[in-house]
Amino acid sequence: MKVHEYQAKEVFAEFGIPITEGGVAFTPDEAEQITRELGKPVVVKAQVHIGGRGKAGGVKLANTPEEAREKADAILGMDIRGFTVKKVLVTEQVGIRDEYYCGITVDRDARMLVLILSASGGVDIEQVAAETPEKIAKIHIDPLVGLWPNQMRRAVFSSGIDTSKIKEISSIIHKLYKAFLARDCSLLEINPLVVTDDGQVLALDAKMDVDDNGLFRNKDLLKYREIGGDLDEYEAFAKENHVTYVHMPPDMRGPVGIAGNGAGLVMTTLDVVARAGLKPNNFCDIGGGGDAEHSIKCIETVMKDPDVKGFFLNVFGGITRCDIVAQALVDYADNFPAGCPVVIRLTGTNEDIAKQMLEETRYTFVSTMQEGAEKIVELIKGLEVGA
Amino acid sequence: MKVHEYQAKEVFAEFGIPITEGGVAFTPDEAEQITRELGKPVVVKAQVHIGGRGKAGGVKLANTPEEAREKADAILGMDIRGFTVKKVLVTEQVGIRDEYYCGITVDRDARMLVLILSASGGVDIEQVAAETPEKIAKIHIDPLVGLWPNQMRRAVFSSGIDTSKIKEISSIIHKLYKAFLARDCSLLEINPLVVTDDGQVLALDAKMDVDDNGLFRNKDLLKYREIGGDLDEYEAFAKENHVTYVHMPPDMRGPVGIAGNGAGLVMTTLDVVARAGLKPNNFCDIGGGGDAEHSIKCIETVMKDPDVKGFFLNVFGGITRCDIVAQALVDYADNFPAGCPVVIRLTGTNEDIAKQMLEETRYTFVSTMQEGAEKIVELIKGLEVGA
Amino acid sequence: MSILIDKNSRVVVQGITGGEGTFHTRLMMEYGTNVVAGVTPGKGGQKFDDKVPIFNTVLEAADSEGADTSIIFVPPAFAQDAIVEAIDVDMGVICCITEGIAVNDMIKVYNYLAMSDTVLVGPNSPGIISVDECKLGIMPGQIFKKGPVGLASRSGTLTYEIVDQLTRAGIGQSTCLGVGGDPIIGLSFIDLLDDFEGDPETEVILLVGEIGGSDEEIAAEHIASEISKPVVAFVSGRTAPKGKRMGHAGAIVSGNKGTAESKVKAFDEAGVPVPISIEELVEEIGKALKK
Amino acid sequence: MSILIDKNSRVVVQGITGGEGTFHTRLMMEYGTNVVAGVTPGKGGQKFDDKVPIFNTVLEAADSEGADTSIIFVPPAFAQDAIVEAIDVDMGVICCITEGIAVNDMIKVYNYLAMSDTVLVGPNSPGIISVDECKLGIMPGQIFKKGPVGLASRSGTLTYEIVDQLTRAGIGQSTCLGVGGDPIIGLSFIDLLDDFEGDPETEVILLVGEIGGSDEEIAAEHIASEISKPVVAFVSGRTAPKGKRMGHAGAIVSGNKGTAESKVKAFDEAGVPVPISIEELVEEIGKALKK
Repeated sequence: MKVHEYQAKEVFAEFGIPITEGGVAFTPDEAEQITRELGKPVVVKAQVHIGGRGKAGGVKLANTPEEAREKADAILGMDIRGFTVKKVLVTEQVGIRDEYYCGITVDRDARMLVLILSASGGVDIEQVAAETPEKIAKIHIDPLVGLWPNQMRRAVFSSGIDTSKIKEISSIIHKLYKAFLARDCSLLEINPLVVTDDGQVLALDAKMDVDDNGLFRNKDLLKYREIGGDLDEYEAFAKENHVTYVHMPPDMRGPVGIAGNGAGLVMTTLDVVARAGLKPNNFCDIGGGGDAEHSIKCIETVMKDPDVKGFFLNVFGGITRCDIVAQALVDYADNFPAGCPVVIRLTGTNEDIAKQMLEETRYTFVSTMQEGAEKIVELIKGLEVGA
Repeated sequence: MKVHEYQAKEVFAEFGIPITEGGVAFTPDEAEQITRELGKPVVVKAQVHIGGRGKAGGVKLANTPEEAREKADAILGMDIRGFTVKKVLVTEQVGIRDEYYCGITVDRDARMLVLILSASGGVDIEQVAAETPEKIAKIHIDPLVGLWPNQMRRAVFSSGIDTSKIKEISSIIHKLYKAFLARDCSLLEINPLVVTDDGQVLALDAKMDVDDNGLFRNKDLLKYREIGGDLDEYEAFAKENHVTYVHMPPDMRGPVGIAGNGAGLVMTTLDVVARAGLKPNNFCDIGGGGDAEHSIKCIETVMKDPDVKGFFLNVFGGITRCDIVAQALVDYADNFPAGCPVVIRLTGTNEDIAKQMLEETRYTFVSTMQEGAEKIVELIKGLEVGA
Repeated sequence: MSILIDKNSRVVVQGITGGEGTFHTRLMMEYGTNVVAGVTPGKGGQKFDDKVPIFNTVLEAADSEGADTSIIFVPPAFAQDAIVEAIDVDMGVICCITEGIAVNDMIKVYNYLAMSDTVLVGPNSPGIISVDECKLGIMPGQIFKKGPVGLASRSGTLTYEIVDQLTRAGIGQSTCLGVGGDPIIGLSFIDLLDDFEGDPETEVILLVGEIGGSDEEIAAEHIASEISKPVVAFVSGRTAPKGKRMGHAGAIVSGNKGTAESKVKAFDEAGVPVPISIEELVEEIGKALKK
Repeated sequence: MSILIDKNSRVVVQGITGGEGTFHTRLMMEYGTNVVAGVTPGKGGQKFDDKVPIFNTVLEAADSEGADTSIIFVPPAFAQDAIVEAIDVDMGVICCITEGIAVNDMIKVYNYLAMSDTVLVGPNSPGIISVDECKLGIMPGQIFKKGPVGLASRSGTLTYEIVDQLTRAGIGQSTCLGVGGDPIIGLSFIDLLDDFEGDPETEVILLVGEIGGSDEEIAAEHIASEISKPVVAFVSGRTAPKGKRMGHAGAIVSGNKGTAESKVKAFDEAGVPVPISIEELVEEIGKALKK
């Protein structure tokens, strides 16, 4: 689960990580009001679940409350890489002397958390990492003993950071680590971590991803869950209905709607369909243990985007009960648009019953994934010729 | 540092371990008042830093406020194995169905904490441990991963405890472990941990020893430090003056006052003196790095008990500066009682200067520990003959 | 022969009385798995299906029934503890089916596990099957056929699909297992390559990978230097969108690894064929077996 | 020869600029110890006494000066971290002088240490000395004399006293060390017995124990079965009052171990002489050497 900068900063505040004063505004009025209360020049920052907002014009300075209103007005409603800005963070400007990078995330290969610290903070940190990796201190944290002061010292002394701030920075790192564990994060990042003109160390930005599997320990974070926040309308619909669905990014998107059971099988189905000649529009994992109702929701989700011109269902049963999936296909039959090709591959437990149930439908049946992929592509292409 | 039952229960309450209601009373009036407020029959329990108070009559039941006053009056001022009772805990009576033992301490050999749980709670737990060790569940806690629910289950299922209370007991164990670590304990014990007639699980008694070396993290516990609490007047004087001093128990106590540098050397000095024919009265480790002022306090402490008839100082200098110790001996010279034998063994850094400084004193000098032990015994015995 | 488990494995089922535990224990026993004990705290002394004794702790199951292999069906919030319990009792193999364990919990378990001699498959694994000997998992037993292919996969249903096609093509399997779909797992490809290399029954090794992580890249390097048996690989997700980025930190930690291109390239460089469809995969394995 | 340290040991002093660190580093260097680096965070780049380079981290000291042996003088609240830092840099030997480390901190360090190849002497140790080769500690160097006695002790000044009398009697020492006076320590008697057993220079092993704990009892058992060289032991505290009891738990955990009687009895049973005075001790060692 992604959370917004202002929400991550609430968590920072809870753990004592120093942040700038400010508040979140949903309207230009609110932005003006917050700026007036602060009594200081501010930054107005778009709160969207996508990077690159700065370059897209989603971050603007304002010196007066009136100016803050103007800037908020400009930013709110703005489209940033497909996401509409619905709120802005209004927070005090500070004079920046140094910009550092500080983050903790999971290193899958090391099976540990890794602390990353660099004197080269800001938006170009990835380039720094790629070109001059020696400027980035990476410290692995053994979960059995936790993060030690000597590790923080090693990070600070080898990262090029102003070592006169070691106490403040170690304290922030320590709190960041505590927050990471307590809140079951998968990413917690301060970029930039700044030293201000008057020597304060502050988290000027905040990025936080929470492990969905840790939310049972962090029920209070559920208030940050935002359907529609980092999802488009189709994905949001899927989430609401507990459907595992991904809408392909616009540049990769085609006309084929795809569902199947199991992530690996579905991803392979995508690959096979793509190789057969058409791009998938989306994909959906219907899982193993659901009821017909759930399968119907899955089909509905896959078909929701009007650009979907045909549907390919690929189920290799194993333990999945084919009759339940068949029931969903029967129930949903009338909801497919007229003429929409539907290709079904359905094998596994109760396959025979399923076939009987589907005898009367107009679906196209295939026996392998490969055959199904070729068929759906052929049928959709036929539509285009016919149209 | 030992803390009283009522203080340990304050810590229990802080961590959510269920205890009985009550309060501490310094006077019979207060005991009556607490009982009145509770509105229930109570137990009046002596708060002293020594075991066996129950058998000594330091725990009494009282059904009314008036009775509580009487019982408190009987207990306050009582002498329990050398300790005067200065306060009592007044706490509600409960009907007891089962009495368990639950404790956490350090297992030096295993280099781990150990959780101890038994269905055979109460005062005879040590006998149970010695005679039927299978009735005691011991679970070592790996500090790198902490205490796991499966370990608590193993403890409960193998300890003979009523397993229908596993949830409550696991919760108490977990809190006890958290408290142990957070408060840097060396012992945290609930004996008995009871199941009441109405099915509640409660800590009926509490014993807590705090690691002095962990107090820097637990400054708030310093309020429990009680000079005179588990020390006699001589030991209390030593503590006040930061002198490392032990008064021998009455049954082992003799006329020889002993000081030296280093615990091992001083303990050996005791052994040698005892073998030479007289019991030590006490011993004091003057340490290595102190000034003359500190050495004077050490001598003063050793000489404080009027039963001390002679003084043996055994310093093997190594790095200890003999001239500093000599200065203390010079300054203190006039304070030794007339005729009191003083035997000095002093070798190490600046030994020659020290000898010069002490030339004019009437002390007896020896060159080895063995010689010194024999000398002080001879001189003290001579006093007795002369007297 | 086979790897990890065989007909001598004495299996304890942790969470035997739960819904999934009950269902799959029956299927495992039908397959012939030697389930000697179950564990459900509080139900010690009862019997599962009037046959399998249930204990309160894994320790009792091990002491009383000699269990040496564990399969875990307990819910995610309790799975970390269940794995640790099995490690502490020195199980030889633990297979964790549970899906949804928090990453930070698994990081701790992994590093604790590393101090022991126990091996862990999963979590979020469909299980392990040593064909005709022991099924420790939730895969459909009937699609497998005894034979020379050792299969390690990151996926469940895709594996069934591949196994089904292998079996239909007359190609049998020695041991098949799903390493688990979570970011932090116990055994990974590299460990299993060594196991299969040492298993006389296995003639060809099949790795079924997917995008994300860098287990495939690490495995490819290992194959080039350490594995003498023929290896064939499959990579699913060539068409899938890149996962959501994990901030800057993700890029700093993983660089370009994790993409389908990176994985296919690594296998190519190690001389491992990476067919693009399952049909071609089966063909490639057939060829490798004939060599 | 000697154990743990010798003239090739490259020593880093953690806490070199503190009062104790400064004082004893000078004394160690006077003795001939090869102090190659110091560590004081924030003072990296400076030099100690214009000679020894100071670094911010132990890692830098190891990388830059090849330090393989560490001595720790930092205050108790920071000592746990200092030990872990030295372990993480794979020091061969760490000697921790610091007194007053919390027990729970040391329990954690001990178990972390157990996963590494590093050995720790202390904490609350007076140090280690391999006579005429390397002094890593705070003991007075002048009382030692090169020779055949290997000495491990739980005490500081008592050891000096014993060594002084040995030296006066013309009996020299190979390596002498204080294992540390705290309840939880790194190397204990049992480890050092094995080290001395394997050291060609050591002919007689002397253990100086005291009341509390059960290291002596464990060592006695080990001597009986594993040690071929003559061992002589000393136990101080025969007359001392029993320590304050650690509740019931203490009794349950340690039973009767820890008393002087228990220790002397254990040594007796292992055939190890336990003289009652230092004079007799020196005599006994003289006899053992003549055998």
